[in-house]
Amino acid sequence: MTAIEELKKLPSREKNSYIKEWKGDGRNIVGFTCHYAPKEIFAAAGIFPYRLEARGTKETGLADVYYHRFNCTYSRCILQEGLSGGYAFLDGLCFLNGCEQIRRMYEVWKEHVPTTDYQYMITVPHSIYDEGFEWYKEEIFRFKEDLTNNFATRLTKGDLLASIDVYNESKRLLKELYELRKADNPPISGAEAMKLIFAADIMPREKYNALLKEALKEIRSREGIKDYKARIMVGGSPLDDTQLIEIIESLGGIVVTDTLCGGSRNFQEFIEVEKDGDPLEAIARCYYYSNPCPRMMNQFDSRCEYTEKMAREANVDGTILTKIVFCDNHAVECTMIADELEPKGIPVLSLEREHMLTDVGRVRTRIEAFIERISRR
Amino acid sequence: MFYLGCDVGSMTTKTVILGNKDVVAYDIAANNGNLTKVVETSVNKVVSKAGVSLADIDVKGGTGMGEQYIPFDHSKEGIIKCLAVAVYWIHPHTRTVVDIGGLSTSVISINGHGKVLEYRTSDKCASGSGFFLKLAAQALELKVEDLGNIIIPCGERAHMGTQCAVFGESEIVSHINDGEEPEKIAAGINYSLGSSVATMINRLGGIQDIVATGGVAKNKGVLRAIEEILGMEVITLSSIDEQLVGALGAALCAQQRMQQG
Amino acid sequence: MAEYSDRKDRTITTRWQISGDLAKFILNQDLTHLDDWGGKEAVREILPEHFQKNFDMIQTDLINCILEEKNKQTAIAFAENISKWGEWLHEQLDEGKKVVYHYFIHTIEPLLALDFAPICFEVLSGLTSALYTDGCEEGIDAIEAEGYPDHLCSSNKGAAGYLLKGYIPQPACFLKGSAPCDTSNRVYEWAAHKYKVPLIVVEAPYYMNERAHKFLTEEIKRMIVKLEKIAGKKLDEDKLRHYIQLSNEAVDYLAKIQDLRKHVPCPDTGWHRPADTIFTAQLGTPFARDYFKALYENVKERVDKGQGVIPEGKKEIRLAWGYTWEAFDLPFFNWLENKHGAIYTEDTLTYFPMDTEMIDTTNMETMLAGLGRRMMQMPMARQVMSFSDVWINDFVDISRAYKVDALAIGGHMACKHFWALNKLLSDKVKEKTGVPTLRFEMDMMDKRFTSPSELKRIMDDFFATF
Amino acid sequence: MIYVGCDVGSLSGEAVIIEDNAIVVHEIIRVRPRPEQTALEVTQKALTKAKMSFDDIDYCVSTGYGREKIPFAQSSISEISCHGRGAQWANPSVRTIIDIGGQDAKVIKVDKFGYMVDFVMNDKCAAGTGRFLEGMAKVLGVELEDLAALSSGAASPVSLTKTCTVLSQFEVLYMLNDGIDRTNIAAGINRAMAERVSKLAKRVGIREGVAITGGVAKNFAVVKSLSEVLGLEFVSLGEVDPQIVGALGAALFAKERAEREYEKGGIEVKGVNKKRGNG
Repeated sequence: MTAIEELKKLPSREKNSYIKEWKGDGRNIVGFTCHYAPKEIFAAAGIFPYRLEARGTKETGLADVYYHRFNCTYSRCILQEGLSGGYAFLDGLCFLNGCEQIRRMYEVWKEHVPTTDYQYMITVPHSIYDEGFEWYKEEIFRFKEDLTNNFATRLTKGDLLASIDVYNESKRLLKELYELRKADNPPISGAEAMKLIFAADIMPREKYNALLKEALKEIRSREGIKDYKARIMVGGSPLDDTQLIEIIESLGGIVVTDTLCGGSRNFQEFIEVEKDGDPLEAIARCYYYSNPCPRMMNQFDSRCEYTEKMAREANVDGTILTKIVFCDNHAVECTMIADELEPKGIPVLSLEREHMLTDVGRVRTRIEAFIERISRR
Repeated sequence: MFYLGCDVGSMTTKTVILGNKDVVAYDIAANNGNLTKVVETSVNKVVSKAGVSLADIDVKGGTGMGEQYIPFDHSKEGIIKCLAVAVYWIHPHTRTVVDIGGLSTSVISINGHGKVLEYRTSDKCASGSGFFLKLAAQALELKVEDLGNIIIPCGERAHMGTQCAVFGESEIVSHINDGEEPEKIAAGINYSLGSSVATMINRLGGIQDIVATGGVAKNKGVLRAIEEILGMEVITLSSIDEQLVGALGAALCAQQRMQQG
Repeated sequence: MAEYSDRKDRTITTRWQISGDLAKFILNQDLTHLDDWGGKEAVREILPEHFQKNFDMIQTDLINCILEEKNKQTAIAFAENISKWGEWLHEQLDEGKKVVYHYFIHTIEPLLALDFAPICFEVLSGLTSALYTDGCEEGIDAIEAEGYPDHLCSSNKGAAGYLLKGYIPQPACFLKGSAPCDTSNRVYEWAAHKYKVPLIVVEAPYYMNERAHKFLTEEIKRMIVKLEKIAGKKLDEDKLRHYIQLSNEAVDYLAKIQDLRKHVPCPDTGWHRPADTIFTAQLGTPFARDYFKALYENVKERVDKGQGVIPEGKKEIRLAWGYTWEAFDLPFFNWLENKHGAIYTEDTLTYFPMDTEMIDTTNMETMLAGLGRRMMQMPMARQVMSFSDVWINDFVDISRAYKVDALAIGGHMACKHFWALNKLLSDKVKEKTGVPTLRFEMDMMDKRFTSPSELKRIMDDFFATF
Repeated sequence: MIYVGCDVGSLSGEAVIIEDNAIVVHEIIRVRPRPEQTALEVTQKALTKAKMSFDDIDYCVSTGYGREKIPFAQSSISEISCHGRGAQWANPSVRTIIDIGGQDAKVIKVDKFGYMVDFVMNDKCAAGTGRFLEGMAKVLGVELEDLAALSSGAASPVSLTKTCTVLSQFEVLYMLNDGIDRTNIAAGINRAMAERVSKLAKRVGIREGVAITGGVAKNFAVVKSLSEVLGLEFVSLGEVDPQIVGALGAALFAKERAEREYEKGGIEVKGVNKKRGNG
């Protein structure tokens, strides 16, 4: 099996052999929910950080007992996976107060998902400033203590530095992948690329880096995709499934970049530890200051710039910003961004959806029309 | 001694006449046009069936969201209480009542004396209601009654993402267009409705001895789905039409009031 | 008669001011000759011309409600302080003071001490929705027409819409505590961006411990520095002390009232709860103090006479509101009392824990520390911004302390954090106190979501089971 | 050359046949269970009316909700582009199109060539769509097209509190039972419809030259209150039936594509039985 094939099958938990392997060796897997979870620390402590996803979750019946129809289907699907045993393999779970719906899951999960013995919540301030950083830093320090105590692992400065290197390496490789996608004739479709990207957060990183490096070789050797009608960037609410991207590409678009939390926002800045600097602090600094999530206040301009930058660099014809119904953060963000970008000549389709795409017909119509709109320029 | 109970629901009006022991006559009428007329006709039907005249019946109870359209004097009772009282009267072991009606679903937990402990009613949206089944049946060109008899194991059912009465319909149509067999779609519809009801039941919690009432309780497909998910039996009251329970309760409550004076 | 501004950007506040005076006027009339108050025209005739337009906007039931004997006294206090506040605000604006729109979990003593004209953003929607037939729907529709989603909180949507419409003054800045919710954070960010003014964020930490309190106190200091820059002046200690004393008095009355509500029969009527929130957002103003004082005296009097607020001979059903009240139909609470004998003991939105301590005004440090502590205790902030245990414990304490028969949990559509927790809350309360809960969907300030008549039907069904 | 546009919506299906840039005939039918049925029937009807057969068609473009299921169409285009194109052809001054379809309400902006430059659609709810009016008409016991007439001269239109299309029906049922005059209810319904659509319209920002298309455009009461709410006059589509604008647009695209394929020297265009490209 080629590296690409191996990475592409990963997103399905059942097919993810690394989970079994890792557990088989008696090692721990700890889940996490959002951008501000310091993966490097997990890894340095010999723990495999697994980003919670709900790929292909079709029902939310179990979750709806606790959550409500006014909660977004992303959080409900994640909870559904937890309640239905999809995450029984987790030894622990690190929550963050990322948004209203996810932060509350800490409580519900604790009460009703018995398989997870260890839970921790890292709290992140809602704006970016030095005193806020001090708070977050302390949270990270405390988490590191708690995590290592709980799993009785030691964690040296060396471990951290090594872990940081591994993660920086992935960032370099992912950047390279995004570079390739910028070509006029991208050697890889958005859907395929997305699968490779998703794989990063659901398998051990060393192995991932090795596979991705190999995959990149293969991709570079391909000849590019020519017959597309429009280059498209996607952004907005969490997306952990390629279904939407497949729809876009089945309608003649090609997704060449994104501003997704699980996508490009993952690897913008490298963690740099100054000589005899504290690696923990460096980690905290990178997560806190880099690339704000829409939950962060007074950061709209920087998010807007980032969105425009990504769009320009990949020379897109249009941007599709999706908002999951009842996702306040992204719903407002999408509308505000659209108002900024349209006048700058970047067409935006702001598309409401559910996490598990229902009523695909209507979604297709909107996307098709949008592609018809932008492909004529 | 006769007692009359009338339950003016969202889609149908149910009337029963209760003798000393059991129901002696009943009627179920669709709510078309003027509700006051609907009620009148329905009531006239049952009294003549029972061979009495409305004047002879001095105890009359009314309930349902259209209760205000009952044109004669009667004692008003909340639908939740009516359901609890009636189910307890027929089947005292009941601890949980699930009423799936035209527009809304209620889950009621009752104690050993038929008193309501706690309940939840479905939230204001026509999804997951009898109305949804009605539209779905239309889209499949089936009778609602037949829709319920279609039961097939999971894995083979078509998946229904939405229960919005309107978009649900279009999802059904796109299933049809994708060449999905009507049976599988129908089973998918029953299942998705059943699972949303099961969710409501779980939401209330502390469930045992479930009795299902209301028009949708006639849909075996939905009931099987609920059982499949809850892993426990859901029974219906053999001695009375599922739809009449509310009306019966209204009669019983009126009777109680009279006895209490 | 007072001079009413006809400036467009004072549309809303002037409307309140007039309504306040109007209510006072009516309440001071002898209307005994008008047997049935449904005859709105009859009263319309005795009204001075300048009241009539406003009068036609007001919910008829609301006037029916305040004309009931048990409500008159506090209704006057409410009306009076609303109109005084409006008058005061307009004076401030005339003196060229800068408008700060603040979130309702802030106590505004520092803003007052820095000579700002503070307006609580959420109250703009809440009070308007409470007083008028069309509620704050015009504002809500305006912001939704801009493409912003309907699942945002109506308390923010209404006010944001009024900004768009130009019905309220242009802001100098927005002041936003980061907790409890994303919805409000996003709307404030939108507004600050749209009107190109600073958004001052006060980070409310996730914990309820000393570490959090220290941080929050520091945050308040930082907030003051930012505010000083905008105000172009330094914060004066004595001025701050003056306003904090006012808010201390108010909070003291508030706490006393909460305590008195434990009496059986309950001496306090339900429509006060939404009204309270209007004034907890004004703590530091004399108007808040005067309102709560009047409320206290009214309630105390009933306690001394051993009176309740429900009709003679009715059995008292003691309700606690699990989460929020609704604002769009205040008479609804009156209806609950009269029809079902159901009284509104407490809720977790206006609930100040009994141990709420007074702010120590010894020096700047103690005052800021006190402001920090109070902000953590502010209604809703306290329960919602942290882990659920605080909230659950409040539920349990309330259920016990107020001898509650049932919890009516009216879930506000926009409160995603509540919906994520609703089952856990009712389960815990049931488990710990055995109190049953009624949960239903509504929108606190948009009656188009769950209409008053629906609300009443829900209640009728509920009490039928008692 | 004969070009056909076929629009299969969720409520009705339309076919338009054009020749030399002029409409030959058009047909409208209620949808059948399967879109290909609807397409086949409505197109057949149109052809018969025009005394033609399928073999006469040079190029056919399908659009609407069932567009991808039409076997005899060479390609499909979204109804959004088609409505823009059709309306602008019917009246060159058109720059904004409000189309109210069965379960979608759309507002479409076009450039001076009739190409869509922006659009919005109702998202998670069917409120403010043809369904809404249809349901309401049913409850009032009138035909959809009579709803407008019924509402004329209403003294005090009712206000509908529910947004859910289904729940509103029951709200109306109860209004009827409370003896509220049907005229006022009908007027309230049309008003509610107009307000829901106008929310959408305000979102894209309306430009001069606004046309209204789709079946609902025939409800003059909705149109009237919509133009009141938006504060503008709609431009006329002349002879063109507002309900066929989507199909018309499709036919125009068919012409354009056929001609493009000539230039490419591609397939000779008697194309009905050719396999469909992906547009």
